[in-house]
Amino acid sequence: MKKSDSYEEFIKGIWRDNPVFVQVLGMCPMLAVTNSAINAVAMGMATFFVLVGSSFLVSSFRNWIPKQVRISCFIIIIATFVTVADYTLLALVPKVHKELGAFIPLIVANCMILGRQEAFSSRYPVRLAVMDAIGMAGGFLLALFSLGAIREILGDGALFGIKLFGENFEPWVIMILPPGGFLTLGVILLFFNWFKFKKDEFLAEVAEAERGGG
Amino acid sequence: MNSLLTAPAIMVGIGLFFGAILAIAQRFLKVDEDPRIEATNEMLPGTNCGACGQPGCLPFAEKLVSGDVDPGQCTVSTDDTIESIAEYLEVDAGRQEKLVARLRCGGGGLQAHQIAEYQGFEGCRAAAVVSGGGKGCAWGCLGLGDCEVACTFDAIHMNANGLPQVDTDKCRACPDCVAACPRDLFELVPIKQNLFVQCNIPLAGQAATQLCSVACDACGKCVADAAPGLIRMENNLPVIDYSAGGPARPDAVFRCATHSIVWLEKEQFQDQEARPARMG
Amino acid sequence: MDNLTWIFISALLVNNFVLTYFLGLCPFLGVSNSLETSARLGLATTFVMLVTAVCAWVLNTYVLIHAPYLRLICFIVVIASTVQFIEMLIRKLSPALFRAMGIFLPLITTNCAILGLAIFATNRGYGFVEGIVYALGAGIGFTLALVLLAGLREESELSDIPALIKGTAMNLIIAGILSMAFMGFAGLFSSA
Amino acid sequence: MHPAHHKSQTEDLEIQRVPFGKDYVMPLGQHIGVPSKPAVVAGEAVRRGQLIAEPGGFVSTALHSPVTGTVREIGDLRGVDGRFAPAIAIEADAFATQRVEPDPAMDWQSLSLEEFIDAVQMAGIVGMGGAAFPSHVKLSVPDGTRIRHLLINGAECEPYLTNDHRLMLERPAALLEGAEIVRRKLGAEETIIGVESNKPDAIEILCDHISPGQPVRVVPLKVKYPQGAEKMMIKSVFGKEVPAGQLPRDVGVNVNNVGTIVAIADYFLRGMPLIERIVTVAGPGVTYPANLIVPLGTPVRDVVRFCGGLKGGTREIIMGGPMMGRPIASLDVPVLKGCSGVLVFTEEQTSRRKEYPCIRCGRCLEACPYFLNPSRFARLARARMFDEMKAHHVFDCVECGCCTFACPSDIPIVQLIRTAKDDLTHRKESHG
Amino acid sequence: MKKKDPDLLLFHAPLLRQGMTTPRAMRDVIYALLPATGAALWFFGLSAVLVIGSCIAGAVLAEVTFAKRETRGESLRDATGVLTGLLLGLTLPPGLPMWMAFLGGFVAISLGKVIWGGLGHNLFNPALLGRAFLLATFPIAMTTWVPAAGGFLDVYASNLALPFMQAQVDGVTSATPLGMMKFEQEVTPLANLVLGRTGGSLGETSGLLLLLGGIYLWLRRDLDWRIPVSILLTVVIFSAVLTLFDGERFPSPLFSLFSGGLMLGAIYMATDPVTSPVTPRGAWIFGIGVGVLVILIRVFGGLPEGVMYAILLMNAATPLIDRYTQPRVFGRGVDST
Amino acid sequence: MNTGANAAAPSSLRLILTLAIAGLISGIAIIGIYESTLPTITANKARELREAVFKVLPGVSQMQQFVWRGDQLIAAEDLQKDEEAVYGGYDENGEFVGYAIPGAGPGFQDTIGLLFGFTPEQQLVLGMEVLESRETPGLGDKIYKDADFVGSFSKLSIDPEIVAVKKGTTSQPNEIDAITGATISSKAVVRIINKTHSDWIQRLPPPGSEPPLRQDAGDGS
Repeated sequence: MKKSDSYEEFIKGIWRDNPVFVQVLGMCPMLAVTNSAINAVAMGMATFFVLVGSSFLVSSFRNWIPKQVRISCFIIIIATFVTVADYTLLALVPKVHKELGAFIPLIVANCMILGRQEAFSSRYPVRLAVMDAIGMAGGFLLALFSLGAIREILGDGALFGIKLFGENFEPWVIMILPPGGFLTLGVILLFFNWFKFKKDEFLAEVAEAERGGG
Repeated sequence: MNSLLTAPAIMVGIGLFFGAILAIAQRFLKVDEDPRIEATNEMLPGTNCGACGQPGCLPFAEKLVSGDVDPGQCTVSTDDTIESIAEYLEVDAGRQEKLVARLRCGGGGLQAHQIAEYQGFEGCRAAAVVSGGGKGCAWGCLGLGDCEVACTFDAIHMNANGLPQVDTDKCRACPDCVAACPRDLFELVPIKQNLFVQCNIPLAGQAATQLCSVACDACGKCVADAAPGLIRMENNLPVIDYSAGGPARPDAVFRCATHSIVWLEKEQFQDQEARPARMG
Repeated sequence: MDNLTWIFISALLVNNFVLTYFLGLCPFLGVSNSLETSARLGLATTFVMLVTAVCAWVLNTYVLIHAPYLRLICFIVVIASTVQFIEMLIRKLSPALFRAMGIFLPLITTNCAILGLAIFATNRGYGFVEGIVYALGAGIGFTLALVLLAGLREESELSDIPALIKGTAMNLIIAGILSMAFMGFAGLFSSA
Repeated sequence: MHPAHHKSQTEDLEIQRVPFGKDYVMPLGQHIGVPSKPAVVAGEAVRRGQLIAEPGGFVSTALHSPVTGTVREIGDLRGVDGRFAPAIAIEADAFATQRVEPDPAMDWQSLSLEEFIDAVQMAGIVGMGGAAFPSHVKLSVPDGTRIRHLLINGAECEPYLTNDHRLMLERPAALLEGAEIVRRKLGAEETIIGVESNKPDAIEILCDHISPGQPVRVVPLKVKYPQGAEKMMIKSVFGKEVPAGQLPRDVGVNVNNVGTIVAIADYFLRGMPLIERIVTVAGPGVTYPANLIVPLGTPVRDVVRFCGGLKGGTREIIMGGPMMGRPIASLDVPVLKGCSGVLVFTEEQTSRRKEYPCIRCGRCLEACPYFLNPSRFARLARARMFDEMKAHHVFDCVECGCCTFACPSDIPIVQLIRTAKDDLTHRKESHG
Repeated sequence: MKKKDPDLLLFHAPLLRQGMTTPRAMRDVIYALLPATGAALWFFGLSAVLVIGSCIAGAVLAEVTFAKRETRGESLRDATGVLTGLLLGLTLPPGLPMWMAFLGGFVAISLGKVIWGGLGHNLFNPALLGRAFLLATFPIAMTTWVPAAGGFLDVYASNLALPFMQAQVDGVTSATPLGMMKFEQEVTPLANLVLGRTGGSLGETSGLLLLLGGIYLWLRRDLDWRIPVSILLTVVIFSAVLTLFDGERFPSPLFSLFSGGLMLGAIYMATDPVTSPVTPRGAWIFGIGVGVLVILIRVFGGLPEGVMYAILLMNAATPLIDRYTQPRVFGRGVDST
Repeated sequence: MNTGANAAAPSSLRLILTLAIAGLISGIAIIGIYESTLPTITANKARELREAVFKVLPGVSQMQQFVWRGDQLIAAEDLQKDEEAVYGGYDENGEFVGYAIPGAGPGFQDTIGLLFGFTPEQQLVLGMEVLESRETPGLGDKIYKDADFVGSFSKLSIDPEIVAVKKGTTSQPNEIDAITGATISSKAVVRIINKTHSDWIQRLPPPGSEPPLRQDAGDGS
């Protein structure tokens, strides 16, 4: 039983309650750093690290933190992890860090992270909290990657810097620019809606058929 | 390295400083407002539908905290939510009888006559302002779906006969459809009350049945067949009063020639087949 | 062009916080459904940005010079506490002002636009006056974008936007179009 | 706004009298306000001109039998608006002479103002321009308000209609007599008769009949729609706007339709209460267009039959003018006090052009005589944001139809506005 | 015996209508654009046909693809898709690859119209939206100006670039008068500007023909004269003031008036009723706003031309303008005395 | 951050202490990561700077930082706040080649930061490297992606200043081709160099009297 529970927590973040596509959280880094796949993945990994780490800590200490100062404590914990991530990236991959610029520190303000602490980690045991964090962060990473990949493929004709269409490809510059971020995410959400709509329609048809048969 | 000391020192300093400032501020700048109002409001669904009789969820929360209303009066929340609100406020949930919206008309396109053709904006109220929309019966359902649009909970759908079918599971008994109907045909009644008059024509006899084949012709048979005092005639229509009379039984509807009084086991108009919505 | 003017115009139009830096998107997408609310939110944000600029300058000058690695954590804790303190102060002193903009203050504090402002101002090494001008430009720019979006959204409430696209998807696309229109400001006053 | 006039069909036709038929229906609520109270019972014999219903309150008038005959029924009968409403049905006596036996002419000069107003109420006189607002209410001026001008509305700006025009041509003396009565009673300094300048013959004949020294002025007005709307006419004649929510009397003017003034003259000089009116029957669907004197309560069916019946392809019959009139659902509805025309339209006029979305071209804004924003109203009404419409002063709209006329996208703006108004008033009631 | 009554129709008054219809208004705009389109053909030959044709094809394809099944035919008949495609085509450089023009038309309709709910609901001008998209997407191709064609049948090689591939620019490129003004401080003779003998977008070169079409529209009452008049006046006054300060640095009023897409934008794009304010006062504010932004961007901004951005920005402000310029209602704000 | 301390169960002291402890732990964690990554980060930065300097000053293999401090240019390792620095480049033999001067200013989109090599003796710009820019991809970013443009900053006369002209019309030694379609960005680069140059030209010692390379600053790290 226990196992399927944590699996459930994991999968819901990836797909059903995807923080970006379904809950529409964490928009700022989502749009700001996804002009290339590598940046998106780096950002996703950093967020992953921060979310999982802070969820672990918050969940571990959840009974010790007084309710009144819990948010302050969460923020201090998150900010610490972010600083750690910031310096690690700066030391290991200075080029990527330069591209991401100020957006690494801004992970602190990602409402998804604080939201998970408040809604989940501070209430559930460590194991579930970590699974939930992995799921959510994984979903976030997935969303970042898909957006980054789309924007890089169209905007630069490349993926992870590897040219896909040869030298003569005309890049769609707008994809790398800010409007492209908004538009691409808007269109992706549109497809999500469309998918949901088709699914509902299909389910309704099935239900109708069942009722007709019975 | 002295930075090994400065960092924790600064952090502790900041923590102490702002912790202290905020603690002092809490004490001296506190504004008296019951925090339970906010907490309760957060638990409520936030649809601001008004089904509880309050203008919105926040006023409802205020009344909840002051004890003027029961959590159960929120018809939108799930049982769980109501329980948790009741638990939080330490009051009785006070669950209400489930109400649903019922239509006091059974005259769809097949039953009621159309005397003129309406053309214009598709909507009941819009049609009603153009000489009554051309429906022969001036009291009946116009069938253009204002209620369907007004329903917040997607509980009303127009059936093929041009009558609104209320999904009793989804219906939260908010007054949206009641307000939307230009002919005031919707009534919120307890779902357990099976006996229902599906007509609104104050005319009697042929004058009524000329307009619509399922009109009440005010013959009074239902009054005679029902438990004494349960049904009385008023304005050429039967009025059912559960509090006044004996138990309601399906007997009352058996002799109704026009099926204008019905015994509802489930939703209204469920047995209607799909047929053309309007006739000339 | 004067340096201060350029800082102001740049933050206001050319590098609008919302439309080119993607900062403060949560309130931008969430609270922009009514014109009045967004105008008040914009006002409150501008105010918090000014407070932030002051805080950031104080921290940079007196604290972070000794411990640069505490930048992030100091910013977030100090700004949040200060704003919370001001919120309580306003609530006590002027309930009217509190209702008009105070209720937005906690919402704004943890907003990335605020933190972004502090970090950008530090990265660029702005002094006190520059920081204030930068905050003013960013705040007004945020308000401008918010009010424009709210106007467009209120108007589009009356349109037959297909059900599929209504909601966040539409807001994002409107934001994208706005961002596209703001590209026209690129290079403004930089060449003169 | 300059819609085509379409008046040539009937403007040269003399007023004729419709012969009496069999069935007459007098709804108790054919004026704005409280319905009248029946003063007869079913089966009772009534004489033409006899009082059959008393006013139900102050904003209400009396009803008189249009024919000599028997009260067949008092009950719910279908009215012009398609709904059922209490009415008195009278069956005419086929052998009666149907002569009005006039009360001896009253000495109107000796009546006090209150007595005069009561008399107007008991004569059943209402505004004959279409609104059917009880005239005595309009004539009752509260203390402290002084009426300086009596403005008589002879503009008749609606296309097709010529009944007022014919009335001015054929009964100028009665009009001037009535005007004098009302002016004296109100204590107004001057009577002004406003006539659109496309009726030069009416202007000329009225000027000829003014006796020297009489304080009457005939003012030719620009031809435009809606010149005949009260407040528009005041603006044209006096150049000032009546503030919203106020009445003409607040700017010292009393406005009455020519038909109303003649009805007052008929009552005080000839003793005949309001039991008939002049109706223009026109439109492309009617065989012989005419201007008719029609007893109130006459079914449209009888009126149309007198005019040679309907041509093939008839689609829509409108009571009133083509801009503001109401379509009727059945030929059995009666002609009422406020009915100035019966217009019959065929397929050609009614085959609706396709409705396009609003492109916000602003033509309706230019057309609206009240400077409202109809395009916004239409959009708001579709989104069911009625409260917002109220904030935009939807209740200042008089439903003149200019916006819909001007709309290139064929949006039924007036209908949407009326829907919204209906919803707003309805909801106000239901919330107590 | 009673004859059967006709089935009466209930249709709300007024029954009378004036003659103008929305599709006719749209067609009028197309007619008014014909002279300018002709000029485009004259100057740029077959290339103009290819570019404009691709735009229209893209626009119409988007209309058909996204229209609801039942209204598919109608949205084509009201000619708005064609109009958008044509307007977009006229704003594009003659050497633009056809696939880009096609994409522009498609985006213009789908992003500019369909997602808003179709005709009448969009808040931004679709043609300009398409152009802004193209300019942001393909900045180089969109700012590569080729000189007028030699013969009518000559086609720029760049027109025929394969989809998704770069255009090979053949021969020399010229610059637009605005570009030359901005970057080289070279002023183009006025006569050339008026007649259209300059580099530039297909339809924007000849100010005279555009003005002619505008007058036609004004005579047909299809256009709110306040908008073009206020835009052009603002541009003239603003640039005159600037010239007084420094005649060397700032362009003359007449140059501002006839260069770039100002005429096309002011007469055909800004006046799009759907995306401009409906109130008369709003129209003035809108026009002045566009005028000021045009000069601001042209003179102080980084781009040589700003008409498109100016109009799009004012489109964004239109709901606000409309809201605060509601006309004074009859009888409100007057005294009874 | 609503701490909502209305139900005052725990004492204020406990709240403050919790925050203080959290701050303490966090401070220790942060200082830990900072200290452990600092050497790598510093080395990265120095390497980057060195590479950039070597790029804009061809033939240079050693560098030294000069700081404008107290109205004079002195060779110094450290850099205080509000101080500006240039880098002197020396060839293998320790002979002075030129200065690498960093400059920044508004570009088309945002601030452009760059470094250029300059030899005071000949008044020539020897090379240019863009360090920081957010110029439009595909257009403005050619100021560092376009090899022709970057290459045109070698042996470019800066007397009296550099002028960007339309492509293909260079005739003077102080003229360079602007990038087609990115004129603003090109001109911004030129303007930044000109401005930085005019700022520094007064501060630099007269040609020929450059301070010699200090032995301990050999590799510039």
